[in-house]
Amino acid sequence: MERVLELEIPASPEYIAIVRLIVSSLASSRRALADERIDDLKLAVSEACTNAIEAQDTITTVAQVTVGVLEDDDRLEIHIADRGPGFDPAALPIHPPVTDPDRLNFERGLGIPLIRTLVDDVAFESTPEGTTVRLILYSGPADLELSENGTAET
Amino acid sequence: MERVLELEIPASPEYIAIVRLIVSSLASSRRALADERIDDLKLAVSEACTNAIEAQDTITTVAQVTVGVLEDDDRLEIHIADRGPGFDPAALPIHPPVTDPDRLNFERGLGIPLIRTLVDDVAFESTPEGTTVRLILYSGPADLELSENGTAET
Amino acid sequence: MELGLEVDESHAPYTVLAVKGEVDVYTAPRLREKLVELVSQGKLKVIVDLEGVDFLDSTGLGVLVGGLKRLRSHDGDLGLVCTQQRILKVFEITGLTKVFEIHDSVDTAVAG
Amino acid sequence: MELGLEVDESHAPYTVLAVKGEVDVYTAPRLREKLVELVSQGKLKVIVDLEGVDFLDSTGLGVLVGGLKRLRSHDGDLGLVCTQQRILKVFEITGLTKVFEIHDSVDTAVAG
Ligand SMILES: Nc1ncnc2c1ncn2[C@@H]1O[C@H](COP(=O)(O)OP(=O)(O)O)[C@@H](O)[C@H]1O
Ligand SMILES: Nc1ncnc2c1ncn2[C@@H]1O[C@H](COP(=O)(O)OP(=O)(O)O)[C@@H](O)[C@H]1O
Repeated sequence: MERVLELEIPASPEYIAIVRLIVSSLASSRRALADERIDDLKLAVSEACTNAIEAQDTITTVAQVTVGVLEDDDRLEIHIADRGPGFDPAALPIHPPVTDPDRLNFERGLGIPLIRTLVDDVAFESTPEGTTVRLILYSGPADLELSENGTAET
Repeated sequence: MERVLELEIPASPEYIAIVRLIVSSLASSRRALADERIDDLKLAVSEACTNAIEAQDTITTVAQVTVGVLEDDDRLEIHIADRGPGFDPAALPIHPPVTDPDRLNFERGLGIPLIRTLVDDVAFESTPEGTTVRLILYSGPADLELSENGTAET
Repeated sequence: MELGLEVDESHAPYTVLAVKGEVDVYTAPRLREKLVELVSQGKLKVIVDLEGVDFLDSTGLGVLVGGLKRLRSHDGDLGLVCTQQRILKVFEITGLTKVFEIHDSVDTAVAG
Repeated sequence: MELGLEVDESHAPYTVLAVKGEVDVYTAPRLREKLVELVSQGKLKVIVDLEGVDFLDSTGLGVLVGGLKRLRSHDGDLGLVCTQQRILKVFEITGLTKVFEIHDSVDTAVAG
């Protein structure tokens, strides 16, 4: 996989908007992706950056959050890395079903379920030294685009 | 000075558009700059990136071009760094005046004169191991904006 | 990046809050504060108009869920106006379409 | 990022080339090729319409200077249409307003 771009931002919420802008304009110029999938990627990236920044908030050393964009013939990957305390993605609490009145007590915990739905694949590498989330979208380069509306996928 | 963002791109012309987009959206969201000055900055950044990428082209090792955005109360700095062979900015050829018919023989060499006009200050640090161009714009943070149209400057 | 928050009282007994821009972890606190303020002013029938929202993430959803909970605990309610597919999608994936009443327009929201 | 290049022959003897998008070191080669192609087709009175250009840097300027030189060496000419301040500014700073004829519209360009 070829590294297309690497970006370092301060671990502060105000920078997430620019990460969304960068990832979505890069994805739309380089990959054969429908607008709808670009929106999905934007949201997934935003969720992962929010988590990375919040994780970094829990430690005292100042560190940056790193966003890498990588590509291959058949895929686009966005890697979001933080130096936070890490977590176990398999051990997240399960929410009550939405029809349960208790559901309203959960204002949080929607990020990772959203990420899982929005991208084709997601991988978490988490240690007490930090977490890297890899968001994967399968799609060909923009040049291979087969249909008018950019929905060509491999 | 605080480093707001650091970006690494492959030394290839297709990435310059995204650098323009990033720098201009960051500058307009964080600094009290008029639209016209954002356009000037965009052009200066584009010229400096073009030179960095062309310089890198002359060497055989694959290297990235790094773009750093730094800020302070009174200024915004964009640093564009390459690992090319370096040059002496004081020894650039002087063009014939535009009214000279020979002027048409010069399709190039407009970049650095443009950069010098467009930003408040520019500094070149060039060695045989690489060049860093520092583009400097004096302006306050966006919060200090004094006038409606964003033209407040320090 | 500014979050637009405009309160429109012309549909009494409803208060319409029109949100404009991107709702994420950076801007969502302003939306939360505005909802808390409306409740504290006794405005308990709130319609949040999302038609001007370009982006909404889970932090934004969380604030809306929190607002609904707060209003219900005061015997009020919070309805939404949203027709944009990309915003609706976020409610659908998370199942929150079953929690919120989502209307096509402010007019139908205040008529209901 | 695509550079739009549309040739309009409806203003004979002028050929109008409308450029759309961003002209930089990545896209300028396509503009250069198009200008070379027009000359090789014997189209020697060329008007380049820059009204749809969002961005133009020194590489783009260089291609236009090269086109003007090539056309003049064939007894042709290259005029520009540009009213956008941010694009005009680049010609002004570099003194190229003295080298190119810059018109307000395609109509005035083909009338001159
Ligand atoms: N990068 C990360 N580093 C450490 N913990 C994380 C990270 N990402 C997620 N988590 C943990 O997983 C939990 C669930 O995340 P998420 O589903 O995005 O919901 P939320 O962020 O709203 O709590 C978080 O509260 C946090 O404890
Ligand atoms: N980053 C750099 N590394 C090495 N040489 C450079 C660099 N920037 C500029 N130069 C040299 O300065 C010359 C003039 O640059 P410029 O004014 O931008 O015009 P142009 O790039 O069109 O030649 C270039 O041709 C190149 O030789």
